[in-house]
Parts: sequence; C-alpha cells; structure tokens
Amino acid sequence: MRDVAIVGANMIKFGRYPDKDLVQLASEAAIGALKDAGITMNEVQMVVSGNLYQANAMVGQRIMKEIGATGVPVVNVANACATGSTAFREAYLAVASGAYDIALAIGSEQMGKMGLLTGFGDRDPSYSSEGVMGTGLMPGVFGQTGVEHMRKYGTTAEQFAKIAVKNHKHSVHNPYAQYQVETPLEDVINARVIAWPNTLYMCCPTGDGAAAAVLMSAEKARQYTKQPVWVAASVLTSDPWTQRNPIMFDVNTLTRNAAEEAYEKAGIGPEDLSMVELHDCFATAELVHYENLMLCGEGEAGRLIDEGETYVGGRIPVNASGGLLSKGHPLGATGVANIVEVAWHLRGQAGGRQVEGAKVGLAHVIGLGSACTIHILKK
Amino acid sequence: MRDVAIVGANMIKFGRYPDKDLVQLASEAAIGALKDAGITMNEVQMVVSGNLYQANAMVGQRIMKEIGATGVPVVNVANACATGSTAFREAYLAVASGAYDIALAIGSEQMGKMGLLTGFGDRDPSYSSEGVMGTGLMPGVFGQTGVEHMRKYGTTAEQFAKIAVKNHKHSVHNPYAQYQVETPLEDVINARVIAWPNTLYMCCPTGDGAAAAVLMSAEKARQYTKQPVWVAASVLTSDPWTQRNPIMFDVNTLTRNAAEEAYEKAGIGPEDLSMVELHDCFATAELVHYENLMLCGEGEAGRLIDEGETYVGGRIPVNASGGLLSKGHPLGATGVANIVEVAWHLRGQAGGRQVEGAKVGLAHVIGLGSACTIHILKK
Amino acid sequence: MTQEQVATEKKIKPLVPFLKIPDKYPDEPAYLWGSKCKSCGTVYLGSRIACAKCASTGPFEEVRLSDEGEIYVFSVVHQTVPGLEAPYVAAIIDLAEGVAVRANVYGLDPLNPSPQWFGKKVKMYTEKIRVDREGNDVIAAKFKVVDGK
Amino acid sequence: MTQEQVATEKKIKPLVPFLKIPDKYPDEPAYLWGSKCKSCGTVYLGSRIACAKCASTGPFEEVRLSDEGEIYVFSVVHQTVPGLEAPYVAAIIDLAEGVAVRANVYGLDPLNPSPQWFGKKVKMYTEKIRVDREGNDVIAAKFKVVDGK
Ligand SMILES: [Zn+2]
Ligand SMILES: [Zn+2]
Repeated sequence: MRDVAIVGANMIKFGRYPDKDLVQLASEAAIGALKDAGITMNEVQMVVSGNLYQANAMVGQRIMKEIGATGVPVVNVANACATGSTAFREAYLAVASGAYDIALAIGSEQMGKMGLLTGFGDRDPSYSSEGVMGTGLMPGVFGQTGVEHMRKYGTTAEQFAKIAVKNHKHSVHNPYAQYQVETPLEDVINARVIAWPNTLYMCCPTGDGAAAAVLMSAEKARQYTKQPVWVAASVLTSDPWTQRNPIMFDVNTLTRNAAEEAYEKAGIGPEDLSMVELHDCFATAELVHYENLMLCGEGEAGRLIDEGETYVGGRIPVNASGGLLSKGHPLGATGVANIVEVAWHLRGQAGGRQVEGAKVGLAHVIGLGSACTIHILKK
Repeated sequence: MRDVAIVGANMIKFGRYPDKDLVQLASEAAIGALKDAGITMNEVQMVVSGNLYQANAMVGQRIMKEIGATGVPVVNVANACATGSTAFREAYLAVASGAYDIALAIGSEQMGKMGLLTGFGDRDPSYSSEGVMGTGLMPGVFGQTGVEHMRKYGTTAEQFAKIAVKNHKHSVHNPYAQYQVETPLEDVINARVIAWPNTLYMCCPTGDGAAAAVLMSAEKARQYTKQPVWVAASVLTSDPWTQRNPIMFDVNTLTRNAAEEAYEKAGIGPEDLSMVELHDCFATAELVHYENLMLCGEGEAGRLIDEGETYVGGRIPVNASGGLLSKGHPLGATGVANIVEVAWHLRGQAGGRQVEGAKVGLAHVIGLGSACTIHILKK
Repeated sequence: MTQEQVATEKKIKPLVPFLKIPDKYPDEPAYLWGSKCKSCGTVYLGSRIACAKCASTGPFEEVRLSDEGEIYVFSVVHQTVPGLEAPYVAAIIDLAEGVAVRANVYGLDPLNPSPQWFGKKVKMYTEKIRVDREGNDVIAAKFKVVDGK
Repeated sequence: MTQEQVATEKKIKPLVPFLKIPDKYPDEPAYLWGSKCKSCGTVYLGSRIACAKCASTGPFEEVRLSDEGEIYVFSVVHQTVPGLEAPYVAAIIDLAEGVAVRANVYGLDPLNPSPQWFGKKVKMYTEKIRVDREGNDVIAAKFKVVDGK
C-alpha cells in the first residue's frame, strides 16, 4: 500500500439551498477541490461519490456529466452517516493500492427539511427490533447512549449541555457552518427537550451540503502541491455482536475498534493529536467518543468538558469547526467535510478557528446500523 | 496488484419471494458462497454489498447481523444495473491491493412487481433531459439502441427477436432462472410490443434474487480450493461525453472502452473466450454488445445470431444461463450472478447448460447513467 | 360458523415477528420468543438464519422469553413522528435470557427522568395499537413498571 | 390590475428548464435554449456549471436552439407509466447546433414504425400538458413531422 496525500480539499457552506439541485451543490464542491489541487477532471482517474437520499440515482456520474464526463470508473457508496467518509476511504484505497494515481471523493446531500427524526425501522421488516414504534428514532437512540454513560459514570445532563456550548462557541469563527450563533449554558439547558438529555441546541440541524477531496499518490502529490496532507490511517469498521446490539445500537465498540486500529496503523497515539473532528450528531455522542477515541481515560469524559480541555486553545481541541451541532449534518457530505476541515487546519487555512500549529488531526464519523470511519491526517 | 481468485460462488433461484425479506434472500446466497469456499464469516475480512432499492439502508451490515457480525469493514455500493458487479469489483480491488486476503461480495434485490418501467428522470430536476415525460423509460431507451443499429447496419426486428429465442432456449437447462420456457421465433415476434422493436419476450422479467462470491488472494485460495477461478481483469467505466449522450444514453462507447481495457489487462482477446454472460436486459442490447465486446466485426452482429454462433455449442456461446431475459434481473443481484454463472462453467458445474471445456469467460454488465463492468475470469 | 365467515373474520396480528399471539389469546397471553444458538448459547429475538456472534448456521432452539425484565437505559422522547403521543419513555430492557428489547415503558413520569430508573423491574403487557388495512387488530408489546421497586 | 390579482394570477411554466417561455407567450413562441462552451464549442441543453467534454468551467454563451431538426433514432413505446397515452413515438432529434433532444414526435403512425423515419425533418411546437399544484399551466416541447419529407 502506497502513501496517499490530500492535495485538493473543498466544501460549500452548509445550509438550505431550495433553488439549487443536488448536482449543482456537489459540482460546486468538486470543482473547488479540483481547482485547489490545480487540476481538472481530465487528470482524475477515478471518482467515488457518497450520497444517501439519492443513493441509487447515479449521483457520481451525474456530477461528471456536469463537470467533465471522461469515462473513468465511478463508484456510488452509502454507509448511513459515514457515507461521505466511506467514499473518501474507497478513493484512498484506490490510490494506495496502486490502481490509480489521482482520485476524487465527493460527499453530498440535499436534505431540505427532512431530518434525523426518521429511524431505519420502518423500511424493511427485517430491520425492526422494537416493541412499539417510535423507540428507534435517532434522537432517542443517542439519548440512550448518553444515559448509558450517566449510568456507568454518573455523568450529568449539564455536562452534555456543555458540549453544545463549546461547539456553538467554536462555530462563530466558521463561515461554512449552517449556524454561527453562541448558545450560553443556560440557553442550552432551557431549550426544549428533543430526547432527554438532549435539548434542541444539542441536536444537529438538517440542511444541504457538499464537500470534495482530491487524493494523489506521493509522487503525483509532490508534483501538484507543496502542502500535501498525508493520510496516515484510514479505517472502517462495522459493529460486532455485543450483548445488546442491535437492539441498542452500540456506537462505542466499533468506534473503539476503529480507533485502536487507526492509532496502530498510523503509529500515532491520541496524545500526538493536535485536533479532532468527531461525529457530534448529538451532544451526548461527542462526550462518549472522548473515551472511545481515548482522548481521556474511562469515565473521564465529563471532567474533560468541565475543564475545557476540548476547546480551541485547550489540550485537545475537538470540533473546532463547530461540529455537526453548528455546521449541520447533510448526511452524505459530513464525512468528507470533516476530513476537509482537518486538512485545512493542517495547512493553516482555517481562519479564525485555526488550531495553531496543528500537525496531526483525526476525523471520526459514525453511521448507525453501523459504520465507523477514522482518518488520521498529518502534515 | 495481486492475483485474486473466486473461491466461493453462489446464487439463489431468481423469482418472486413475497414471504421472505431482502436480508433473508441475501443471507441465503452469502451463506451458500461461504460454504462453497469452506469458510465462515469469521474468516471474511471485508464485505461489499450491492443493492439498489435499499441502497441507503445498510444492507451489508444487516446481512452480517444475520450471518455473523464480526466488525469488519462493510461498504454498500450502488451503480444502477451494474450495482452487483461494482460490489464484486470493490471486493476484488480490496484483495488485489493487499489490504485484505479474503473478501465477500453480495448482490441482492427484492423488486417484487416493480419493474424497469420507471426511468431515472423524475427523481431530480437535474436529471431530466426530455421534452415530454415517458420518453426516457428503459424499454424505450433500449428500443432506440436497437433502432440505431438498424439505421447503421440494416439490422431487422427479426434478428433482434432471434436473441430472445436463443436465450429462452438456453434457460430450459438453468434451474436458477426465473423462467425456463422456450419461445419459438413466431411467439416472440407475435408477442405484444413493449417498446419497438422489443416485444414482451425480448424484455427481462422483474423479480427477486441474490448472489454472492468469496474472493481470496492467491495464497489463501490455494489453501481453500483446488478449483480457483482467477480474475484476469476487472474493469469499470462510466460514459464519456459523446455527441448525443446523455440525451440518448450511449451504451456502446463505455462498453467498448471497458472491453478494450479488459482484454488488454487480461492479455486475453475475444477470440480466446469460451463463453460470455452479457447484459441482455432487452434483446436489442445483446445484439449491439456482440460488436461492443468484439465478438464479431462492426455490423456483423445480425449475422452472428442468424448463423447461431452464440448458441451453446456455437463458436462463442452467449448467455448460456438464459440471460436476464430468462433469469430475470433483480438489479443489485445481476452483476454478481453473472460472475457466479461464469465461475460455475469454468469449474464444470453448470449442469445441463455447461459450456464444454470452458476455460475463459467474460461477464459484462451495464447500468444506465452509466456504469459498465467487465470481468474476465479464467481457470 | 361457515367457511365464508372464517375467511373474513378479523385476525389478531403482532406488530413485530418476535411477539407470539397464542390461538386462545387473550385468554392465553401473548409472549416474546427468541432463538438460542446451540453452538454458543446466544439468544436472539425472533428467528435466525445464522448466529451473529459465532457465525454458526444452526441449529437454533426456540425459546420463550421472560415477561419480566429490568430497565438498562432509557431516553425520554419529546419530538417524534406524526401520530405518536409524546413525551414517552423509550427504554432498553434486559430480559433474563440475556437478550435486550427496545420498548416504551409506562408508569414513569416522563417529565422527571431520573437515575433512579436504572434497574427498575418492568413487566410486559400487550395492547392493540391500530387496525391494519385488512381490518386486523395489530398488537404491540409494551412494558410497565412493577410496583415495589 | 391590483397587486393582489397579480400575485394569484396563473403562470405558464416550462416542463424542463431548457424550454424558454417569453413574457409575450403565446404571441412570441417558446423556444429551446442551450449553453455553448467557449473553450471547445460544445452545445448543451440548458445551463451548465462546466463542460462535460473539455472540463472547462466556462464561460458559456447562451444560445437559442433551432425549432427544426431531424429524427436520429426512435422507438415506439407501447407499455408506459400510468397517465400517458400509448403507443407513442419516442425519438432522439438532432438539432442544427449539434445538440440532441429527447422528445415525442407526432404525425407518424406508431403502429407502422419504419426505417423511412430516419432523417425525417421535424419541427418543435409547445403544448400545455398539465396544470401544476399551484394552478400554473405546464408547457412541454413536442415535435411534429414537417410535411414534404
Ligand atoms: Zn452462536
Ligand atoms: Zn468545452
């Protein structure tokens, strides 16, 4: 397996684009990434597209018909909320394997006002695992994830709320975020409850978005850029059998498995990270992932947020972008966008939210059902 | 890139399974392929699942929850009718790259009574390229494909009909085919027209199906089987810009591009093939692909079927299985199934439809929008 | 009763396949059932093709699951899909056989969620929740808190 | 005419974005339009972000497309989606600008498809095909055979 670098990285501002269609949004991100890499579609040797709501509608090829129909291989992938990062990883593997030298990964989603309220439960009888409808909806699932942490370690609702305070504070400096509004602790706690312990500001908003990355072999990368961002590890896991999974989606085990594998592959430990972009679809999720990603010890995640260690400027900044809580979570776009965010920090291009001197970053995404990706990037 | 062999190959009989759900059908095919390979899920290091109607519903992971949730990477892919073969190819690349030694590819679809009548046109405004609705439906598109061949070479409606006669004749010996009924030329010609020149028997039926393959590195393959089937080439193309594409889907150019690349990669020419399983979603498609796959010269496809050269026993048997016209076309399953069919022939396990002494076979699939895969397999 | 009457008679159907409704229901209560892998002993809700834990393809033994269990964790869902009344307690319930069930729990105040709820004993009951297109009653499993703990 | 009347007035909308309906329609006829890549000269229906052929991101020049063209190929669709009347001739029409259009052609006998149809001259016209949810007339482009060839 060869070394692979990110040479082009781009995303559009996440938000609502009722007057544009999906292909327009995705094309904009893709063209931006190509320009950033200093190439056109003519240099791209394979394309992977991640999209969820139009997963069966040839999104990758439709984008190419708009920006350059060169005839190269196109793969459309889907992996729940890890769709975009799975697309990135397939592009990574295609280059790492030596099969291609330059690949383009695109993540996109046009959600309009549809949200995470729908679970997967109703689509197919084989996927139903509940006694009564409405118990498997996303907010409830991630509510339970937090409540499990409460049970084990005495974590409080306020500690979860502090995650939202932090991420919304970070978002003020991110022009790509759907919302850029600070929310003091009081406001977060007093907002209406969506699924306890998560209130409105502790749940990611829904919207449209797109992001893209150009990946190259080391040789090509040196030809096109002086600031390659290296992919030190690219890991994908599914959820193994555990006592209560999939009755209770176990977001912890597969993240831990992925983290262990990623740190080992990269030869980089959690103590070496300059920053982390992780999957805070709900505030409860971010807190449990502090431990899953080994940013702290077992049961210490509450203390980590209490002491402000995950703020920009703290020991290990998490979601300097504002996270999904502020950026929004256009499903297929998310996984590519958080890799792009890390790449921008490593290049020193993150503007007001820049993590100073960032050298190594980790991008984590989890999709229920389940798929977890971890990418470790370094300068 | 390493040598990769198919060690396990399985499919279920295509048909209608209203009392089973998708995961049951797919699991049955997957377990069959694992048993054929002499392994269980515990040996599988990564999984790729192809499914179209449930492309965003974590089909791969749901199958694993049923047959062995081991935590390994799972990728869900979609590429129109080439969905299954794209899944196979991703699994192939994963092993060829050295990233994994044993991969499982699963293609599945539960279509019920839904069919190919729906085009992609209405899903997204950016995908609409027609003046009036109803001009982009699949049967019309493939009708036009045949009519273009008529225009260029004077091919007749009867010659297209003969394709259906051949494939339905082959199907009589295939217990996995949805229909196993001969249709004399008169019946084919007099059947009701679906989209001229294709009549009912010249269009593939819709149904449910699943197929799976276990791929291994050469070293592992030798450990598990004495009859490895080697993947000599695995190619995926998208449609490049051509004068009328995508207004008129150009199924020819990307197939030709894929064929040229596949023959070159395999070091095998069309004259070396023992058999071909190609994408006869409509009878017109099979005829034009004779030329696209270079089984004959330009404009000679009509003669090829007139002279019976593509019958089992002829110079180059095409669709010994009965083709999609008889087997049915459960979209996500098709691409894996035609690879499985070729593998069975190379192993001498194809029963009454066996192509005697088959040594090299080609499996071709095309999905509109577009994606074309070609796999060349050899003993 | 004539044949025709039988054919058009209203049936009782479970919402999920792992809820069994005896012929004599409601005189005989409905119950949850599962499959036990004979290779590794893991119990699953409903039927299985193979074992997610050990990958064995069987055989599986059908087991009747306990009506009683305890709350492992929960959330209180306030915003939900149209047609459901909120807030409700959405819990994960551990049964004695080592299998978990996802279900709503009644008998708790949804507006005062509390760590006191962990480990609370709950008992299954069934209730008609709707009528399907063919006019059959659809029965779901719910749980209620057992008094005394 | 008051402001309010204007707001609720019925509008005329094209079925596809590459059909332009002038303000004075139907006095001024609707027409097809496209984008021409200034780098390589390729013409596309409607607007473009970049060029599928040469990957240039522009600029593009808006061009009015011919109303006349000729049949490249066709099929006759007998089985179709609910709401459409069959059989109909579904054709690919080449316009002078080097761009193709997919459309139905009228003035041919769908029951007697023939190689004689190749190259036949056709002319675009527009027709109201339905009323949308807001009550606007939706106009589509159709083609008819030009007499004389
Ligand atoms: Zn077991
Ligand atoms: Zn151009």
